[in-house]
Amino acid sequence: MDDLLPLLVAVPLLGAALLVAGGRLVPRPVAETVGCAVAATTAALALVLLLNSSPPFLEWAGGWTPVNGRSVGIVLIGDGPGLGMAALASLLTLAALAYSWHYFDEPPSGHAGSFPALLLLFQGGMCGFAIAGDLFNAFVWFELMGVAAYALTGHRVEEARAVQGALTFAVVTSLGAYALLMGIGLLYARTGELGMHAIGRGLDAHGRPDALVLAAFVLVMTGLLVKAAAVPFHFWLPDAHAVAPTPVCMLLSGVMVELGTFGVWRVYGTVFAGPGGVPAPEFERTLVTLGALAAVIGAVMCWYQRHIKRLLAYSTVAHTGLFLIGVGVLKPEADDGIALYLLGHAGVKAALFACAGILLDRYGSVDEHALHGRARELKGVAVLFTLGGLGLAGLPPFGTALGKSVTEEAVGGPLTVLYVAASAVTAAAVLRVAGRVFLGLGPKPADGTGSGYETTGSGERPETRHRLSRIPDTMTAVPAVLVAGSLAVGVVPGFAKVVAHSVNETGSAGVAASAHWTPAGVLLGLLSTLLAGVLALLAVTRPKTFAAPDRALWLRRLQSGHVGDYVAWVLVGATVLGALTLPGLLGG
Amino acid sequence: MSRRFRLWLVAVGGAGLAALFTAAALDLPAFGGDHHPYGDRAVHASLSRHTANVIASVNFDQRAFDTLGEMTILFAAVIGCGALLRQTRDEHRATPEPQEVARPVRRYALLVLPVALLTGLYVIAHGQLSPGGGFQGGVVAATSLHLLYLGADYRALERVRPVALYETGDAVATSAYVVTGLAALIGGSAFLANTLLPYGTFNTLSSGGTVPLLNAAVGMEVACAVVVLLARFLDQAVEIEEGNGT
Amino acid sequence: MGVLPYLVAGWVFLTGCYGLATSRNLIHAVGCLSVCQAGTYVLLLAVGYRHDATAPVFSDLKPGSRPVVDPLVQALTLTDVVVGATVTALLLALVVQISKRHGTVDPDELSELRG
Amino acid sequence: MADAVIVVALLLVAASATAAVAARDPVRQALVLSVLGVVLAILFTVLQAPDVALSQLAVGSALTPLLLLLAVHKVRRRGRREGPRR
Repeated sequence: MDDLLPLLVAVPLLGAALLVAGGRLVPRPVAETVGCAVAATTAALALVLLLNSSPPFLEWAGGWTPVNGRSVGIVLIGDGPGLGMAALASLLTLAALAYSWHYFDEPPSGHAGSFPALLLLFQGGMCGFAIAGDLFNAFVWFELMGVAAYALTGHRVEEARAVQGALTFAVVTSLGAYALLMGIGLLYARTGELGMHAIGRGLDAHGRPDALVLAAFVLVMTGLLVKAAAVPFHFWLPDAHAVAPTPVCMLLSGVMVELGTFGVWRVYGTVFAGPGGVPAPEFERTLVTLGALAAVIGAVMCWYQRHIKRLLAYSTVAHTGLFLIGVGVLKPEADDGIALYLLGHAGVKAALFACAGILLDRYGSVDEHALHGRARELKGVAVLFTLGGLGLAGLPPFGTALGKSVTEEAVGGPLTVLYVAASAVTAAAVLRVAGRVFLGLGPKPADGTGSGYETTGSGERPETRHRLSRIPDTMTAVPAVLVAGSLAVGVVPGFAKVVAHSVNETGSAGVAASAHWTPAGVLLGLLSTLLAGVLALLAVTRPKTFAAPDRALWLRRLQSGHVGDYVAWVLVGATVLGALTLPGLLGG
Repeated sequence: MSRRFRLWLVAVGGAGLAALFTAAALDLPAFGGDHHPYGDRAVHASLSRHTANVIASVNFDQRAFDTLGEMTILFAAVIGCGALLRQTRDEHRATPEPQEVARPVRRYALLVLPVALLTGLYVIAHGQLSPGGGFQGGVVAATSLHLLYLGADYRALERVRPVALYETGDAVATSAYVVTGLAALIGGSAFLANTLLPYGTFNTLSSGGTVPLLNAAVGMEVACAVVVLLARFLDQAVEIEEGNGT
Repeated sequence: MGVLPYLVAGWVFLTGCYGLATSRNLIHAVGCLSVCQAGTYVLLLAVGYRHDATAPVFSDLKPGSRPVVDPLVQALTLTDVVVGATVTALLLALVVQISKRHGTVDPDELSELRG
Repeated sequence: MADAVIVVALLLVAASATAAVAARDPVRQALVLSVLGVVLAILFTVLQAPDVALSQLAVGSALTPLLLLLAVHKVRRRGRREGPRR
């Protein structure tokens, strides 16, 4: 069974190569069917492996099993979290392929296979990153994920915004990747190893952490946190997620950003958690600080958006902030909670993007103000969008609610307030959009730009060749299934227990915690939903008081769309990481 | 954000990172040190599998899984550039006017072309023995083909370079790499394990088991990929024009 | 000598970052990114160097007769070089499209995505 | 002796990298980058990494500058022809 682990990467890559080789010979439906079949096969494989992953697999690529505890090969880790992420990535790829079925704009002539092939390569990269147990191998898949994602983001080359967002994304993420590689170089210099566990052992053998460990930690984390879009590394995310084709947005927000968080968890747990690494209090301080900043800034910026996809992108920033806090506190219960939260969030967020895509293709706009009351006819989509908003708020029994309540209980104290507030504000923004666009509630907002410093959602072109007069069934079925999946995470009995078991088996030193609904958690979930509803209602009825865009102008000005600014922020972020982690290392 | 503010950010961030990195450099083992456990194991493993060039052994045997990722990145970039630099609906193709090239340049280019091409192929073939291999040789071979642009003209280049064929070649080479890996898995060993073929006599062309096979696949992939990448950019630079007035 | 190679690697990396942040031309910015990457090559190879050792190629060297430098970092750098070239190509493709759709390659003049 | 060569090569790398960033005109930068590629190849050779030196020579001093020049050519050509189009 272990031997099948590399197939998670090999199958999508082979599928992509076949699609490109045969893409010009076959008609488009065949190419898309092949794409779906390959993605589905990989997803099935990931699920089968996941179900058998207790105890976790360790596979040595190329059959280089260790001799005397040391190997020259690459190790792959097939544990619950890794395979879970691979399965999630594969399922979402399948959803994205199904969503883009037939509908997506005419592919370049003779390149029927190029869009599905890029999606499959993206999937291969994500799966490879999820199961990587070797730091350099993780870097390679990180880059593949990046390269495929840049090309997919800029795929609509006729859109001025799309190519700009893709370039920003590509430059910032590549810089992060090179920082990661510098960190790998430092770790290799110290330990002479590349396997994550081997590096961890090497650091511990060297004794107390010093400046080298700190620098390596900062550089590696910079790379991963750029992917995870922690503040102040997050600027690329709204620019890229707002402009990417909808199926790609589903993947970017649903799983790629979360893989950055997963990478932080994996690398800290295997490399830096020992006595020779970064002490737990320092890690906790660093991650909780950056995560809290991301949650606050993401939520505030989300509230002030009128471009619907951009709004959803900021809510992703806020939620990854919450995930980072959960990972940062280093408690087994929090890990379980985050795993569930992440699964629930992926379904809800991908569904919301899918609904936004329907609006774009039907009305040629994703602007909340311009669309006021125009989508009354789309009853089904309205229901899905509202359900998505409620799921984002954490309404029981959504998976998000279960994950959030478990995490809240683990982090405790003022951080609980942050969880409730951030999820309530982002959900309120989504519900506000739902109320205005689908129900036509409240006065029609003025169409002009408020401060002039904002990105409106008008002037976008539909992704389909023509504006849709009728929504294809696949485009509504996909978000419906995704919302149902998010519900299932919270409802299916025993699911939470299985997730908790497989997360705790590898992380948190085998301490098993349980994850289940508690009265307090349900109440907090209801509370944040109520808050979200009230906020949304107030915003719709009193737009002047509650949605004046000039309130947070200084914050909005930071999001300048200028790639040089974002690079400068990456440098500052790395310094901040270092400053936050430094105190504990000085003490010893 | 003003330029001045950005410069301040760069100064603060850069200074912090520089200080951190300098402190780390002082803690690094001194340059030229003797502690390379993984490297020593890799040398040993390479010799045990009769591969003379240890780097080829690391790339195509011990860490062949990394190379799979690397060649896929190149492959993804080729598809990505194809999609990004496609001819859009508002653009048309203009036939480039033939350009005058000085006779000595032309003669030089046509003379060097076969030499460079052969050098590339030689470098690919000897990957497991001497410095070089699929990557280096592939790039050299592909770039040398473009001397034809200098030596003759763009049309001549287009004739020997049907992009579609090279793109297919790229995909086939990538699949060949994956299939070689799968063959080992089906043969009862692990994915990409070098157990299918005999390791051969040390320091000969056929030594190293599957190393020469994977090396050749990478060579073909890189050569095709570079040809296609350059073709996309040449296309944009020379042929594709935006339709004005349409 | 002991730390000079590492410091040069850091210098090259940060210089590239500076150029990237202050660039007035996106093509120039892409060039600066490849300078950043050159820093990673220097660091990796410097880490793997060993005094008085030779290249890890045994075609005309008797195994065991001389110490060899670390082959691992060389393989990593090789991968890195190829990755760098592909990323450069992709970025340039995006820059070409930006110049078409925005009519400029000066990042200061791109004002589509704000707030 | 070998150390002296390495130091010289390192300093050359640092200098040409700085020059590549300081060259604000993309065409000049492409040329400086190809010089940087050659200098890096020399450094890699003295660091006993002929494999990497070869690929750096092929990629860093030929392919990357070539791509940069082609991109500059395209951008300038369309700049001459017309203004922005959307």
